[in-house]
Amino acid sequence: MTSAAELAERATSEILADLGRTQRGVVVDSPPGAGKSTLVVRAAAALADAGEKIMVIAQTNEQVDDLTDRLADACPGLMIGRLSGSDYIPAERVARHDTVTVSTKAADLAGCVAVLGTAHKWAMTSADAARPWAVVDEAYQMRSDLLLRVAHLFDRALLVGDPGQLDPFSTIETERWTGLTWDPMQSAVAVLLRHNPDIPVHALPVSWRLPAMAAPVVSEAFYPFTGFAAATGERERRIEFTTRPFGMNVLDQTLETAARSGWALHELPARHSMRTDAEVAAACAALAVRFLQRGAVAHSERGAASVGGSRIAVGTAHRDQAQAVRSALRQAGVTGVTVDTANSLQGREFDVTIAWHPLSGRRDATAFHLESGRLCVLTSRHRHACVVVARAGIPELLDAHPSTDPVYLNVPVKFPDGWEANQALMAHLSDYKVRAL
Amino acid sequence: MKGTEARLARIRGRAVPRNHNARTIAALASNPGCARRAILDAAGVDKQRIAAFTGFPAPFGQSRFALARGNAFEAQLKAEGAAQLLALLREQLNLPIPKAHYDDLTEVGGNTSPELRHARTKSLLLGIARNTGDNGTMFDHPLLRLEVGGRYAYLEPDLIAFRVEGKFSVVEVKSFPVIDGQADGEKVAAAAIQSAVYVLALRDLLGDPGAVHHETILVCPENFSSRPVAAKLDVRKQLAVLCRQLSRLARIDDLLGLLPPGLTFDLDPDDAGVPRREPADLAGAIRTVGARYAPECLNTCEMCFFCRDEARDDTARLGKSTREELGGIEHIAAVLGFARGTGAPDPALAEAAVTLRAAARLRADVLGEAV
Amino acid sequence: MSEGVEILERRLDRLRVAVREAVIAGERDRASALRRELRQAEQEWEQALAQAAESLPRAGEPGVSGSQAGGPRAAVGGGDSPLLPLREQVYEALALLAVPAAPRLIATVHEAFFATTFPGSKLTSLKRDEERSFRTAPYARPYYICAALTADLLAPARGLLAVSTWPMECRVIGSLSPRVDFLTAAINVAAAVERLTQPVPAARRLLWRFAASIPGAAEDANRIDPRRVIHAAEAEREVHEPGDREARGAGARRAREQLDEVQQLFGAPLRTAATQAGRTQGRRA
Amino acid sequence: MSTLRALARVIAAERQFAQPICTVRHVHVSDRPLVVIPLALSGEACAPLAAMVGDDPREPGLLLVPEPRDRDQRFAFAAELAGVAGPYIDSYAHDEPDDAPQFLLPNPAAVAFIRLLGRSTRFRRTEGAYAVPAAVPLLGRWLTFYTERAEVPPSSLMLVLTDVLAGHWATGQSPMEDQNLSAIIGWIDPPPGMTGAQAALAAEDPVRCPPAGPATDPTFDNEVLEARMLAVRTARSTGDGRALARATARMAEALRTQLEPTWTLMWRAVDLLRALPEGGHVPGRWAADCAAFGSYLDYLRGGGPPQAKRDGAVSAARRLANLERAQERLAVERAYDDSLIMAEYRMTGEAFAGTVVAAEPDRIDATGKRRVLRPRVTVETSDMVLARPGAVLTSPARPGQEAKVIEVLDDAPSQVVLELKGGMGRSLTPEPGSVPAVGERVCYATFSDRFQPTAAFPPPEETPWTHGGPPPQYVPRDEDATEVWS
Repeated sequence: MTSAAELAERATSEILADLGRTQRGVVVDSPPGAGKSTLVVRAAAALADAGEKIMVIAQTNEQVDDLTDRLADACPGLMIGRLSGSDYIPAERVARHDTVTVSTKAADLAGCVAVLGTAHKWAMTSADAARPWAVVDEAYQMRSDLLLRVAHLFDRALLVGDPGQLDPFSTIETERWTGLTWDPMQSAVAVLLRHNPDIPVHALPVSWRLPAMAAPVVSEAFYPFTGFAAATGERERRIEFTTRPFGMNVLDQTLETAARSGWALHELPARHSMRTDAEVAAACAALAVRFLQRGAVAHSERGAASVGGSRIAVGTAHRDQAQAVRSALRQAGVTGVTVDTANSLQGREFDVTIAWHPLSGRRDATAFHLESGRLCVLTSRHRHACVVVARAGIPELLDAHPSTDPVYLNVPVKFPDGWEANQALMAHLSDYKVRAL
Repeated sequence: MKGTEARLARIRGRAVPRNHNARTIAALASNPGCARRAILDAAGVDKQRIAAFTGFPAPFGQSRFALARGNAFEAQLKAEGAAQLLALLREQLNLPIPKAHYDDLTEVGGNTSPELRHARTKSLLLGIARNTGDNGTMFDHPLLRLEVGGRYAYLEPDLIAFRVEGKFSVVEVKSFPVIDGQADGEKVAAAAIQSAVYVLALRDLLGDPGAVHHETILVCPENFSSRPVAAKLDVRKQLAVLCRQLSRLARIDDLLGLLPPGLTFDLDPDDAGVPRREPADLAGAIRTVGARYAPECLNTCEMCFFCRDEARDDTARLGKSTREELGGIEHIAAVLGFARGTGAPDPALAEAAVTLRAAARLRADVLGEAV
Repeated sequence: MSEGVEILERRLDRLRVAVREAVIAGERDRASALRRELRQAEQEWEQALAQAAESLPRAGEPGVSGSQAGGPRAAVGGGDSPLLPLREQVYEALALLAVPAAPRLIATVHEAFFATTFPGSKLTSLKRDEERSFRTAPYARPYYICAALTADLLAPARGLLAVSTWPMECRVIGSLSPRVDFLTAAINVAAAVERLTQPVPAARRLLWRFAASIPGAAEDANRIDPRRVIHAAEAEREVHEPGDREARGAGARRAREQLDEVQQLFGAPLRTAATQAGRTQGRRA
Repeated sequence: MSTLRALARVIAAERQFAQPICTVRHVHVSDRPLVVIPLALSGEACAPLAAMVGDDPREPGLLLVPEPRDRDQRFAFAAELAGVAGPYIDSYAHDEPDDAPQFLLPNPAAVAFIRLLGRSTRFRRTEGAYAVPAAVPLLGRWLTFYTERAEVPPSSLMLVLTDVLAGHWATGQSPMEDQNLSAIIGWIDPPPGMTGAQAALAAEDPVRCPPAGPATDPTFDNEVLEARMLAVRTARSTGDGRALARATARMAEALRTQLEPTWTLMWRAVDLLRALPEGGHVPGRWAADCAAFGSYLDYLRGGGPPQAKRDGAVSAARRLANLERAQERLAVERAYDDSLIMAEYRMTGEAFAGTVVAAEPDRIDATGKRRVLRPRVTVETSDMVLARPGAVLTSPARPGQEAKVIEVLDDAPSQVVLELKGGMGRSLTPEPGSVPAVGERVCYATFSDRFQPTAAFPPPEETPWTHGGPPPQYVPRDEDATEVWS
């Protein structure tokens, strides 16, 4: 049997080999935690080695800083440029590298072999900053119109991203561009492939992040066609608690279930609620607090480490829900736990995540709340355990959901369907349900 | 199932059961949470009739101009052995030249009985599916059959199934236009789910899901002309939706269990067929089956005016997004009670109460008058 | 305008409203009763109008800001009454096509090449009349307008008319026959267009209808060459002909063996479903 | 939909009358708008049947297509519409116009119809095969220009009255039912003796209240129109001119009964809107509309080709960017103009209103190189405050001034300490009134009406390979000009 590492290595070398052959580019689909950043850094290093000047395009300053830091570590001698906006203050992890030059002007960085910047910054750069190769990170979250603004800067591109996460969106509702191959609202990958169907598409086969309990579930629900496996084995990841509770309240039951199986559904009584359901917000906060109180320790292939606040995240669908959880945490005197919307949690990794189910307490499901990418982000950020918090009644809500979405000609059907993905995940979670009455 | 069938027959009463067709099967997905609709459909009740009888006739009608246009477009495509459709399939879907067979299944030797036509369709298509030779391309008006809630529904499709490379495809002819590559999303959605009904029925007939493409072909007039244009529709999602709804119909017993035992929607006709039942009495019987009204029903369900009237004091009639903003509170009076701070305290709704109170305060603050 | 007419018009308006209300209320019986009343009132109105018109001098036309760009059309049907009986006109068209054809195509062909037209709907009763005539006095006429027969059941093929003097092979329809006949018709129409001494727009429109559905026959309705249509149609027909000939030949043999004289012309009644199914399988095997 | 609007709907349902959701009007209403009510023949892609058009409520102009399936008559209709709309547009066609033609349509379906009418006429040619009058393709371009502007959120060049009314009043019915012009006006301004709810219910009877189109009521089609169309056709085929005129007049009469009620409703809607005070940013947005009108006028005079059938990659991206910016800007302007809209943001914590309880108007910050005027004020509010120290806020009353949050005391009511910068004159003492005084009601929002610059896009001829490469240059084609319209 081939080990996970070998599988991943084989996929990477095939990708790197394709880079040498392609006329136009390569697309790499990367499921959660499959080593996307590692691939970006390796590809960048390989291209630099081959004497190419490259640009790296990421979507946020945070992501650019991460990649800059990792590339500088991986290639100690490489001259690296960090292209930035005028109000950018270099992060410590960028400033500590002697090989990294920070500038707002691409011309200042002309001598650097690799230059990294956000897509928005690159879009404001003139054509003389062009480079033969671009590596685009989080390409499924980049909108087609943004790619249009940077595409004149490179001849060939490696686009890397997670197709299971959220699609880019617009505040404008219009059917004006449906069916056009260059519909500006689709993702950068979609537009590229529709115009260049010969571009090879690879998929990374192994998730280093998701534990063995999570990978098959997430793979089946959100990546039905490509699929992936966990890099670690059945019992390699586990959570233990350094304290024992007096008695066993529902929070502890949920924690124990999550620690034991990697999943828990913390189910509150069925009720139609406001979007900022105070009880759900309180439960999310209380679970996070309880993980900290109980002194959770994560055991993994990396050894044992205490699960501190920075290793826990609470994910929500809406900003006001995140607000509500934050204020509940503030009241409990807890800081350091990441609380954010699915959109903001994309690309991030924690030991434990607590997910406020987007359909909790709702009377009707909307396309927004059913979107498979949202649920996928919320349930695939964890290395050890994911606790889903929801009011009872989601299966019934799904059952009653009308299927009346419009269908547009010449628009590729997107899989998985949000309804199916939700159904699949709820079916799985029903085995790990803890009723919080 | 026997007991269920008897129960449904009693609910329907003496009226002739309404048969399902592709349109009504497709409509199963439009409000699956509505028990009233599920019961009425399962029992084959004529919804239009009972809605009108209770004083809430459905707001649907069809213009003869639209009908005529639809019929003329279909006739034009199918004239002379579907010559125009064949040219289209060749041009846009690369149908090879030798594939030009045309079998008319509209009638069997002048007889149009559904059983006979279905038998003929079945023997012809099965014969062809089992035979590897290229001896069938277009099949005009095949008569298919699908089990819906324990009864067979005959599907009278205005379609031609065509077969190439050993696989059947479903062609759906619609008369709404495709203009510069775009068509009305809702109309395409309706066409897609209807095609999916045919795909399902055709798979059922052939006993082999792999024998029918999940891509169907939609043929519409192009731009402002009556020249046809074809588009492929991937109906995998619609197939999943349909299978789900059909399996729900099979579970109709769960719903029946909740209803009063003697329930019937019979109109109690006299010998001349004139109903003797009091409309108010029928309305009362209908109300014993819970509905899930939403304004979207106004586009899809014959009972919509009845249910809207029933929901006049509910937030449901204000639309889904309004109700969502009101925290899902069901009654208009309750919302206003909370907004004015006069509502009975209900811990389950405490949060909604706080929000509504705040909204009322802001509104009063700006308008200078209490809400 | 006379007072009576106006009163009638108001009554018509009221009735129309009442019909619409009944339709909307789902009261089908009341709607049909009202429609009957409406039709009667309309007739009265027509009569009143005719009387009023006779008693009035020709007045200027009332102005409506309406577009009538087309202007009054050349009279269709009403003006030129047919010179020949309907069956002979149908025969003319069928003889030109030389294949079984649907009423609508027959009417179009006649309009294009013989300059008279009749609604296709008139032909529905023609076949019945012909059958009655044949049963009364077989072969009394030089030809009959008869049915085409389906190759499997030897039943009348839906919506097709043929000529009794054609060979049976020509009147039997297998699954490739509609295409083969379409191509044959195209060839014959093209040949007829070629024979025309002066351009007839209706004939060229008809030819374009055929050509547009034949690969390589023509690109454009305005530049269409009958020779090229014939060439393209023959090329495609060659592909289908062997299979078609076989099916038609087998069908024709069975027709001659199994059917009586009337049935050979007007089709066999339907047998039981069982024999029918067996037959179908036999044909396909 | 915000909670405040949802609440307004509930109140409307209870009181049986529509409730305001704005305190000012957010659209421009012209002194002389052109009302257009199109009707279409059912089942066809774009077959005009009739229209009522005009800029004077006392003079409804009826246009009729006696044989809607006839291509020539369709173009004749387009020419007639151009005969009304053309001179109307021309009356505004000055250099750098300070006013512009405004089209009023009843509902979104009417816009969709007008868009298709523009699409089917703008490519036509005035000579050669299928020639049409010059006014027809010109009308097509204007209709296309106007329907494209109708997609731009802040534009008032083409108003859809159901949408505009629904944007200013909440009814006690659903947004879907608000698409019925007669029903929504019934809720807002019912006839004497009726509640809004009753008027809306009455509006659903297609016999008494003909739909505003473009689709006609099926029972009208089947029971009235079909017979009258047939009568016209029969009269035409018999060549009896008098009978034809009479049949045509009767058909026109039938359609007039379908259009006139909507015509009256349209002008009632105009009156309802005019009665509202205009929002502060409306003239600015109208000026932008006039400029857009002027520049399209110049473009036409310069002989530019008709609008493309579909957007190319670059124009789609550019249009999207413009729409997004315009929408964002409109949202802010509406909140700044309208305290009831601002209340929706106060509800979510993105803005708060309160009273100034303390002020240091002369406060000087001397920590930097230069002494600068940095007054501080403390605002007491019972609104939810989400802004945290460091956030920069703006007040609609003083848009040029930044207010940095220094401290938030989260008691009920909350107190927010703000430090002000800008908009106070050049000296170290603030100009009178530039700093809010103790006791003043103030409102601060987390958003301001200052905006990002427009995004740069490549020219279409440099469309990159990722988006299909440069598109072929548009050359007017025969095919477009002679396209079948039947």
